Amino acid sequence: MGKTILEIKNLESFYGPIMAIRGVSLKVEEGKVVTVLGANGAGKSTLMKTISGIMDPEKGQILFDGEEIQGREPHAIVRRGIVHVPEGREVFPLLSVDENLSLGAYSRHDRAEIARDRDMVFDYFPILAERRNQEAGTLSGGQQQMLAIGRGLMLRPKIMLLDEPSLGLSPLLVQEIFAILKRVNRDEGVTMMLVEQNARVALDLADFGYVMEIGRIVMEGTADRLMQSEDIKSFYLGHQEEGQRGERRWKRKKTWR
Amino acid sequence: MSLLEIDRATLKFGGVTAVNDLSFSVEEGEVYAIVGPNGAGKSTVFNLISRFYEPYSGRISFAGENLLDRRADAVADLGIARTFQNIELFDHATVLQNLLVGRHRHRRTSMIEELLFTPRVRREERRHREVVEEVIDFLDLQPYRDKMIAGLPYGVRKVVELGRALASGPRLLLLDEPASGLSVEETQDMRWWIDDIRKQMGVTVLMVEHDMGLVAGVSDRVLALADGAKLAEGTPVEVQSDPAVIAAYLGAPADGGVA
Amino acid sequence: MRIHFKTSYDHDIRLFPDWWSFSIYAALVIVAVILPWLLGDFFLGEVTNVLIWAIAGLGLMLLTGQTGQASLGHAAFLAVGCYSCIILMEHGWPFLLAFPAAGIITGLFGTLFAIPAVRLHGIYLAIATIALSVLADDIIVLLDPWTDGVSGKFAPVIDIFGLEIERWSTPARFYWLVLAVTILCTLAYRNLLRAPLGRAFAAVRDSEVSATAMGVHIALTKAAAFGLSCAITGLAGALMGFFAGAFNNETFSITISINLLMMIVIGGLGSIHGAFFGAIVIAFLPQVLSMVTDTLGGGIAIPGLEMGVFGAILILFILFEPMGIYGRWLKIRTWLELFPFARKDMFRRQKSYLKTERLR
Amino acid sequence: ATQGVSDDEVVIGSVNDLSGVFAAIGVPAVNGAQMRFDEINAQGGVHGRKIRFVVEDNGYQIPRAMQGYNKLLNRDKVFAMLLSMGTPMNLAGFKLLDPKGIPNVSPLSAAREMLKEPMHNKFTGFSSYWDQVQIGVEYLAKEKQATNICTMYLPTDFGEEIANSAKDVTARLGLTFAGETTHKPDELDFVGSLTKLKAEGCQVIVMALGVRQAITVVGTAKKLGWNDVTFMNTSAGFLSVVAAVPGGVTEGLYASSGWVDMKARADQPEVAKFINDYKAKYDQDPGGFALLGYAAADTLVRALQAAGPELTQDSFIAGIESLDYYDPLSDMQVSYGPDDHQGVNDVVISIVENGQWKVLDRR
Amino acid sequence: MDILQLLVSGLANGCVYGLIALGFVLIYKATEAVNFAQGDLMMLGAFVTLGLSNAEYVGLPFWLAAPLAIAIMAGVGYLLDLLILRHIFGQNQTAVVILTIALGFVLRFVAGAIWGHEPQTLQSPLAMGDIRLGGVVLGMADVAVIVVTVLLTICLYQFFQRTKLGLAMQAASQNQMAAYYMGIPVKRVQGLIWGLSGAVAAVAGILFASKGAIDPNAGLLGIKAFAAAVIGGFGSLPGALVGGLIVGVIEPFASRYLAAGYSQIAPYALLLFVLVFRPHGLFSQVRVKKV
Ligand SMILES: Nc1ncnc2c1ncn2[C@@H]1O[C@H](COP(=O)(O)OP(=O)(O)OP(=O)(O)O)[C@@H](O)[C@H]1O
Ligand SMILES: Nc1ncnc2c1ncn2[C@@H]1O[C@H](COP(=O)(O)OP(=O)(O)OP(=O)(O)O)[C@@H](O)[C@H]1O
Ligand SMILES: CC(C)C[C@H](N)C(=O)O
Ligand SMILES: [Mg+2]
Ligand SMILES: [Mg+2]
Repeated sequence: MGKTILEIKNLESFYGPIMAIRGVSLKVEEGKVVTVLGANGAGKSTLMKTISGIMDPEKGQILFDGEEIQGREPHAIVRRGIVHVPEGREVFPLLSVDENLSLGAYSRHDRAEIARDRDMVFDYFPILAERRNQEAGTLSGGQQQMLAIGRGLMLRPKIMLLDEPSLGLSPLLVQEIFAILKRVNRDEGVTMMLVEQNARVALDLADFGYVMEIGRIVMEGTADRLMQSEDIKSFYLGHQEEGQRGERRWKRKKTWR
Repeated sequence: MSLLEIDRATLKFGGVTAVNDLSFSVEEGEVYAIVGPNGAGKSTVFNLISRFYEPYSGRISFAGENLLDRRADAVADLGIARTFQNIELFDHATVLQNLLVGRHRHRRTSMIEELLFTPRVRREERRHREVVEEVIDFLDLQPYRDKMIAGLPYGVRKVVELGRALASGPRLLLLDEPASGLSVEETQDMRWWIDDIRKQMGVTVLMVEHDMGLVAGVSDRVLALADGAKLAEGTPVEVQSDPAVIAAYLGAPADGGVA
Repeated sequence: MRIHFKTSYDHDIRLFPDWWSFSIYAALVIVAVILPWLLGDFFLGEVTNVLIWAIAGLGLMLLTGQTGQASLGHAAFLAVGCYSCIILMEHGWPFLLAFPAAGIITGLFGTLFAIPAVRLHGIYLAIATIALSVLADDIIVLLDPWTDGVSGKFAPVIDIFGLEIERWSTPARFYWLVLAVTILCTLAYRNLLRAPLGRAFAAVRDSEVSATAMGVHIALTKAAAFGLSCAITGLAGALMGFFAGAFNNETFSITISINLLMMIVIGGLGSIHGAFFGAIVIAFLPQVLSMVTDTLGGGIAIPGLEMGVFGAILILFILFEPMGIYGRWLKIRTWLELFPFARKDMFRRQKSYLKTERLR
Repeated sequence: ATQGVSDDEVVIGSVNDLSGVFAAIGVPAVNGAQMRFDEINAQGGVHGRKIRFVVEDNGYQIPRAMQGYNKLLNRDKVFAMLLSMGTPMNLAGFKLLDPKGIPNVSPLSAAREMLKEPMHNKFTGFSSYWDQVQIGVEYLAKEKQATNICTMYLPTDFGEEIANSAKDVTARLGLTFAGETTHKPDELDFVGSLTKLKAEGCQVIVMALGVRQAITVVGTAKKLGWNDVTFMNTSAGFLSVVAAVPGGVTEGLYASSGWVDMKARADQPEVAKFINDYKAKYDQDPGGFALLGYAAADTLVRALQAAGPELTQDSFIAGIESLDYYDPLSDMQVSYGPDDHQGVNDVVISIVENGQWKVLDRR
Repeated sequence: MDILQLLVSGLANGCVYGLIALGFVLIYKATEAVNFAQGDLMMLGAFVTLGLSNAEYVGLPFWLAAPLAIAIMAGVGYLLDLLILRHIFGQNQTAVVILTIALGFVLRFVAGAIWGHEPQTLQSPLAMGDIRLGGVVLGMADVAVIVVTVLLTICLYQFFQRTKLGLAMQAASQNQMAAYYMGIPVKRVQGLIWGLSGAVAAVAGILFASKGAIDPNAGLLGIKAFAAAVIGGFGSLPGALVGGLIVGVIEPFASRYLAAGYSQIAPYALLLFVLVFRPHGLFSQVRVKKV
């Protein structure tokens, strides 16, 4: 057992009167990749937002390196090394690609290192180098996604929260992204928490997985074990055949709710 | 005559040629998919058809009519509806109201009548509502009917956007990455829906999609774009096995990794 | 806890969702009608004033709340409505014709202004309308032959089929007139919201791109919003003229424009209730303050105190509820409906974040 | 019973500008009046009635003013109005004062309309802007051998009255009306206007501007080296602060007004007492409008006294019409009569010299 | 000669507008909020300086009072953000507009209560001398305004363009959430910009008061400065200066050559004219959204 770097205890989060996270507890070990699976609206993004301080939890604790961080201002959390690559890119649309990347390094001061990291990002995503002076808002959807990931890497995180990093990327790039993530995880020891609709790729990369439904964790296990689970297979890996349409419609009603 | 014809269209943004002398046509009743690396110009093609961008050169015609003669808001009148890659819904309105806006091109009542809410307005409202309810049933949106868009999860919004386009009763449906952000299960749904849209409603579909499983499953023909120009065109199988497409776009064997 | 079941599409199309809310509004109207017997002249005058402001608020709400076009120049349209109504009456038109005509004329002015204004957004529109408001003052002076410039005009006595109505001599009749206009405007507003045009307004407000893609003609829709908004504002302006009795170029100053915008924001943008809540605050608060300072101050007037306190209270309102009084009202109502199951922290404000509005 | 009158109280109202563009005038005027009322109340009031002075802020806006009138008339039930601010607001107010016969005393507007028909309940304190300009221009035309008269004014009723009077007197005296410019209250630069007026050959410029602006205009003309021109203010700009601007900016500025500035007379006992009392009460130096407010309140008090213990509108009007006294504070003879509802008829011409207003002439 | 004189004094005035406009733009650039109290902050800055330096109040030497006033106003700006604006962080911008308008009411009241409603003159060394070049006269204050405005615009422009903090401010205005994701302390950064714009307001106030008298309603000038900022393209610092100069120059020419009654229309008519052809100002900061 490695050291637990991030631990969540009995977390509850609300949007006004709507309870989106209903008592979630989980652990992330240092240097590992943990994935959270779940249907639409299960609360995966909300969970990540609560960890990164973008939302305040109503109840529960978030321990990072043994210290409670729930309810803090998000920038304070980022400075501890928790970096969130959000769903839907969230680039700075009127700033250039270069400026966006510089902002990734906002809290860092080691110029040489920053320059190196920038080169690394350009190396991963050559198109960004080509477009370094283009306003980020005019990039194509996939290019913006690359920028968002690149910007996250510029922060030199201890732990990365990745919310659907492959959104809108071409198949080739999805492969590349996951290769990059694997490399970053292995070479730099960055811990990762990954939300991905593409469960197969996610479980491939991950060491451990959780399954969320309507704000709760309903299943957990090592990636290998989850990969074997029948439920996972049928709900997240897409094993049905063409003819099963009616059956699947019926089956969908049967979840863990 | 094809339903939609793009003829040697070119569009540049500063130094970037987003669409480069591109020609293709979509036949009535087919599902036509556009694939290509990020930044290939797929969304730009959609924006050209929607008349958000003016092409530098080239022609676009729909059912024999020159689209370039029309204003952007008059494109919908022809029966062209679309969704957006990044979801553009009316955030401070309910799902129902969003779908009803989709009916806007069928508005027949005048402002004065609406101010007085004459029986004709009421009748029309009911008619719009019936169409919209059909769409809601079709897309399983019942639980969300009266919810504000602002609080919906990403996947549901994608479906609502599809619903809004469908509610307008289109002849041609433009879908920009309909399955991105959807789970495997939801992607399956999307696939059935697109099938039904084409087969039962007789709507022609032009879609951009990165999920090759979906593309292969529903489309009749596929166009692969790279740097704004045609890389390959043909059946899904043909395109998926085209070496240039594999090199630029797919990377590994077509079904590898991506379901 | 009240639950209503929807059994047909008409539930959403009808004016009132259910009998309960119908009875509430009916009761409200009845109370409003018999009010002159319940209140003295002073309070009746104030209520009349609140209603006039509420009509003006409805006008601006249509533009700002519904269509997302913030205007800081609606006083100019109040002026157009007021002057046109009274000039027409001076030319012998009966009130019953001149009044609606004033609304229509103002609506046309609004549409005219919309021609350049539809391309403007946010602050650019705000400043254009401020400019309009400032210019209106000068233009009224320059149009002296019609407007009597700085010396201003006096409102004639309203005559509806022999029934004389005047703000000071027959306050109750004037109140009923204003009430009737209020109700009609509210109904028209409500009708609009449940009809295609109202939805097109919301569409333009939330996303111009996708509204266009759905076939909404942005410029025409905005122009319609301007026209309708100004028409209602014009009616309010005419009533304001009758209420004041005399008016000139300085009557409809930029301060009035600012108060109008404040009113709908504090009331709650985008809702009919908001216009009324806001009118109550903006139109009545100064009077309350002066009544309070009378009783406390012992007569010594502290210069500008009322405006200072007024400002401070507005600040508190916004801090307390940035979504306006209507937003708070909804929360209270939900709380009552859920009672006793509501949690007290249920309506705590979750952190929220803004994104740029510089992308159009 | 008469509205606003009880056995031990009489309620006087005022709709004034305490926060708007003319707050600089309304505030001291109200303070001055309040001071006079406090004095008389301390002495037990008039005929056993204390005076309660209720002031509503109108921010120089008609709708607010109408709210103020509604409150004063329908809620506070005032007996009379005093020092109400603004020509348009007063005119609007007449609509409801007249039917009730409520007296409107010394409005803070020197427009001639303040005495329009029905006149029996209207009383003004000082000469109108109209008369001030007539006499002022006549004086300056003779004094300076000037033939070209001009105006700079705010496009308000106040400004127009002055501009019209200037045109009228110019025509009457057979002089040339050489030019005019209008300004907004927020204008801060007058180089353009002055260049224009200079080009048009103006010799006397009658100003109807905000206080701050008048100072700037005179300063700018000096700066531009335009020295053969004479500026004249009316009572709206007849303030001690105008004379006292550092650097002698306003030196040589004329004013034609309805009273005599008190700075120069500060050694007279009545004036000294007033200045001291005002300072003690409000911790500020009194200006011309504080004095005006005090004097107006004094007129009202005297009228109440003259009306006798049986206070009705009629007895009050009779009382005020019987007044004829010398007011040492404003150094003016105040006299009313059944056909004379203007208290002071004098016009005083003053000039700024050594940071103070110096009286040159009075008629 | 006349024309030159008109031009020169127009430029000097335009710089005052430009200075206030800078304050508007600063806050907008970093928070996308429009501070309608900017004019009133300027008025307050002028009064604070006056209160510190005029003999009848504290009576400090001007060159001590001025920097002190700037510091105080920076503090006031920061406190306004800390005590008021921070509480509606992330809420819709119209709320901020209303809030700042209401704030203006309060500031006017406070200034009136402390310094009275009569116009007062700042005893400033800048108010004294004139500079004469050929036939053209320019007050010391005018020269100071021009120099300070140009310098300040350049400095602020460089600040936003070159420094990390400037970049972070721009980022915070474009996407508050993403700025947080980058570890930018968004609220503190916005507090800083409010402080900065308070300081700029004080500078504007000092220079404005040196050119003439001030009273609590002097802040109404803010509306014209706002128009100037919009003409320039709201959000652009050079735009604010250019817009200010345009409004400043058009005014004397309009009063010189147009008939009475028409001249004061000029700045606003010009504004509408500009917006018809450039709906987002000369240096447009608005982009078409890519979908
Ligand atoms: N701003 C909001 N206001 C109200 N409810 C919200 C809001 N955002 C999310 N929700 C609700 O919270 C729940 C969880 O949403 P969340 O976005 O975390 O889901 P998710 O698992 O990330 O889904 P997806 O796969 O679509 O991204 C959903 O039911 C959603 O309706
Ligand atoms: N307004 C613009 N200004 C400059 N460049 C632009 C603009 N819009 C698009 N581009 C560029 O044009 C190219 C095509 O963009 P487009 O959005 O069409 O790509 P796409 O094929 O949809 O990619 P993705 O799969 O990532 O969505 C991209 O390189 C993009 O950076
Ligand atoms: C006191 C005055 C300057 C007020 C001005 N006479 C007016 O009529 O409004
Ligand atoms: Mg999510
Ligand atoms: Mg795209």
